[in-house]
Amino acid sequence: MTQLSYRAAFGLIVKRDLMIAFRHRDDIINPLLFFVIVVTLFPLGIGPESTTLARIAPGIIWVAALLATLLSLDRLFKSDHADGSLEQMLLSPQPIFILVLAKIVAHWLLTGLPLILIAPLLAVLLHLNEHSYGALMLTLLLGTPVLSLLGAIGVALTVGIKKGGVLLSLLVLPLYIPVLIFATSAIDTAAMNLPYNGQLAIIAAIFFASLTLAPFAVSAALKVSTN
Amino acid sequence: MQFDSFSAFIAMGGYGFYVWLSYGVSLMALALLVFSSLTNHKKIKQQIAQRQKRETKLRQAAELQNAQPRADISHKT
Amino acid sequence: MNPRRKKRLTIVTSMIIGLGVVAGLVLYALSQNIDLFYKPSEIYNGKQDTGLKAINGQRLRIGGLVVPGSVNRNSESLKVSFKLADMRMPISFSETDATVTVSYDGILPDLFREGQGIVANGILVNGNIIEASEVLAKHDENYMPRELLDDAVEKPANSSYSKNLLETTY
Amino acid sequence: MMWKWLHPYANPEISYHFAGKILPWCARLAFVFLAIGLTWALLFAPADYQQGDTFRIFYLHVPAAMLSMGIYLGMAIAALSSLVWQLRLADATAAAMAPIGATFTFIALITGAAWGKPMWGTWWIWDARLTSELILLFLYLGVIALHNAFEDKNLAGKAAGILALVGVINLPIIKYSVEWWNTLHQGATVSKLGQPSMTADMFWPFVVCFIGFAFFVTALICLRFRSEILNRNSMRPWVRELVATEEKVHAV
Amino acid sequence: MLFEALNIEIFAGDIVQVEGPNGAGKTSLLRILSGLSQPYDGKVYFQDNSINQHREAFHQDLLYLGHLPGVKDEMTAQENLEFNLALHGLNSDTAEQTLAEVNLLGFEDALAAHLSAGQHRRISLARLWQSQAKVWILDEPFTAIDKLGVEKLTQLFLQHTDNGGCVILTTHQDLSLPAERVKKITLAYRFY
Repeated sequence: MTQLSYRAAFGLIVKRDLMIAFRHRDDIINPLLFFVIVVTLFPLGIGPESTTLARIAPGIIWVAALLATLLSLDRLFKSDHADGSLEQMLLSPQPIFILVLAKIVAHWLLTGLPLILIAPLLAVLLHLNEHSYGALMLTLLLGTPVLSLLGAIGVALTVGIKKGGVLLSLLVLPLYIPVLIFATSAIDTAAMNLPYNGQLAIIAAIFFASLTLAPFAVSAALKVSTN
Repeated sequence: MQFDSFSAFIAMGGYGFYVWLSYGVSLMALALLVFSSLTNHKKIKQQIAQRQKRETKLRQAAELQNAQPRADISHKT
Repeated sequence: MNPRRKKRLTIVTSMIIGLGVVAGLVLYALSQNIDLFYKPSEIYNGKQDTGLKAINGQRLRIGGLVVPGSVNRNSESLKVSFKLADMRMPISFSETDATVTVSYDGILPDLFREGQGIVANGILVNGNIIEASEVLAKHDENYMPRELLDDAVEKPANSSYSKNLLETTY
Repeated sequence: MMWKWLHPYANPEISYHFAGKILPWCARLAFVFLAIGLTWALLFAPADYQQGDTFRIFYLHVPAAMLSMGIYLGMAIAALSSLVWQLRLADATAAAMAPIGATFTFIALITGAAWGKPMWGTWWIWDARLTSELILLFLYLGVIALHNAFEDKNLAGKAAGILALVGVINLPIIKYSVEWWNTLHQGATVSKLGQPSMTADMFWPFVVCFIGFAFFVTALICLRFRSEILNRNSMRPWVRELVATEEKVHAV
Repeated sequence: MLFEALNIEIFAGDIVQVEGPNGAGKTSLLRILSGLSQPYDGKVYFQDNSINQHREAFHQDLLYLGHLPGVKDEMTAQENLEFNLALHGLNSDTAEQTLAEVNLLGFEDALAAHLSAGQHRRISLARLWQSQAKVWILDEPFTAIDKLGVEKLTQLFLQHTDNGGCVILTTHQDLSLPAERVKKITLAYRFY
């Protein structure tokens, strides 16, 4: 019997998740649509005054990205848990954290990446300060993987619970707060024409910390949930 | 003693509202916590006792059934 | 080395590398002095480390000491304006200090006093005037009874600002 | 191996009775210390030169804030030892701590707001330390909610433990946020125990209050720990016997 | 708590049938044996190693099929099988022939969403024909399988055990195997 290399196992899962998602395109498009609609709601609710919008634009975009990610988290383990594939993955001779990491990467490719691509467009609608675009893209690039990584922990903990939806947001949103604070602070600082490397470095630190530790937390949580 | 009179003590140098708000809310929160911890403890004991009673009944029923001759059961079916 | 060991080694090394990167980034971030504050002198000369200057109409946060005698209250409304100077140790004010004017419409906090450190959020207008939307008083980490202060009457009102406080403010 | 040495103490029955023994003593000591400390704080401690009598909130706010973080740390350590050494008692301890920590976090937030209004001019300021304290409250609530969501309390303990450990990353953020951000919150007064930047007649009532609250927390942890133990071991003969005898006592 | 003081040893060549009424803990026992669930007390050993400490080595030699087939609706029958085989490090080139073994010839390209429950079950059972694992743990493998399929599976079990494997299964049907080949564990519903 051949032992699968880590890279092969990783690739196998990513490929499978991407294939499933592309056969079920709604799952990709709906959170994105939600993101766009939430962002457009703010000018309607607050009024079209451009200075006000410019001030709150970083917050709006980030909060909407956060909620859109939260909405898409269900896909991460829920259907796999429901049809038994999660069990099979946990019983495969591959290290669980590799499988988990692969699923998270696939999730980010399907949620985080589209959000990043569409964000500048929405920033234009919100009159974001022109100094802030770079900061917006950089924070999203470093921050959205963190959302997928930390979100996976929440999903893994609640996947066995029948009414886990609201609980999931209660668990995950507090974990998202540091990213939100530093990301918006970075964008804000950029708007004041000040350097924002500090905030960016902290988001990067959070990213690497969650990249290293989250897969282990998720595999431990999955073992509890499938027990 | 820092205060000359009881009313001065209540007034807290003009900040009475804030001081007494803090102390009041804290006291209530702690009292609630103690109360809920005590009732929780009692409830768990009650639940265990209840389950014990139910199981005793179940066992008695099972023993009763076993004591009856087998033929009885086949009659019923 | 058997493949099992080798795999385990890969995991351990990648974890160590990951956490090392985290530590490096945090250290870098701490050295970066994340602040959204401008000192009054920085309004004129630009930020100390970067030389960036605030432009008119820009939103900013300013922190400094209220210059004694500069507080100007409007008798009819809540409007108030005062001058801010850089915070320094020991506390002193001189004519040559770079000052900015903060105007504010609202109720000032109790701890707002002349010679006191405050932080204001607002918009820079007209080079050195800040239209504040919010004024917040900073209070220090020293607590002492009033009598003790009275004993040391000759001390200036705010000499109790610790060095630490000044450093953490800027 | 540490856990082997710990093994006799990890017996649920023994620790149940042990917690029962120290509980009344902690409760008594808490009562004495809190009575002395709070009277001292409210009546005899001098008013602050700048803040006047609002300073008396300090005696609630600071112990509550310190304990809220201390309890979270304790909970995370318990969760970690439960995951590493499979100690079920550590699980029960962590579960017992969560509601207590949440209450103290709540108190720290409320007293902070009531102190902030007259002093800073606002009930609430989105400053790093306050925000982190609020996140801490959310984390506590998440741990409690997750613990309640599982029927099987052994699984509940494990799941909540993982969440508590993930959330522990928040604690250093709280601690260093004052340095990271320039905030309105003053530096830590009490941490410099060698040379507190407050006078002795203000400092001692604080020490008494803090010890009182610490005993209070210990007593509550013992109480809730006992409930958790009973809940997790409800099938064990010793629990059945214990409950049965207590029922009889009640009946008489 | 479902059972206490349970001590079983299973050897190569054993076919073990776990019996008992609903709620007696058959599925729980199988999940504990496979390492999916943790027992409240006690340990499971595979070749003298605790399965918790040598999880990957144990799972290399384990094939577990639970109540849920683990078949994705969005993938075709063949893709499902290929993925499952690949995940266990098995060659997936012959997936098409294997599907023929479980009577799914002609359904290779059909999305699993369009297939019946019995066909889902067969997709997951198809792995048995390719498996090189020594331990097979099967929870109700015969549900929704027709008579011919049951016969074929039983033959496969015999072949597997003859080659030094072992099978642990639950089923409500009687196995059409010589009695001396099948060991039985009977779990009773526990009254307190």
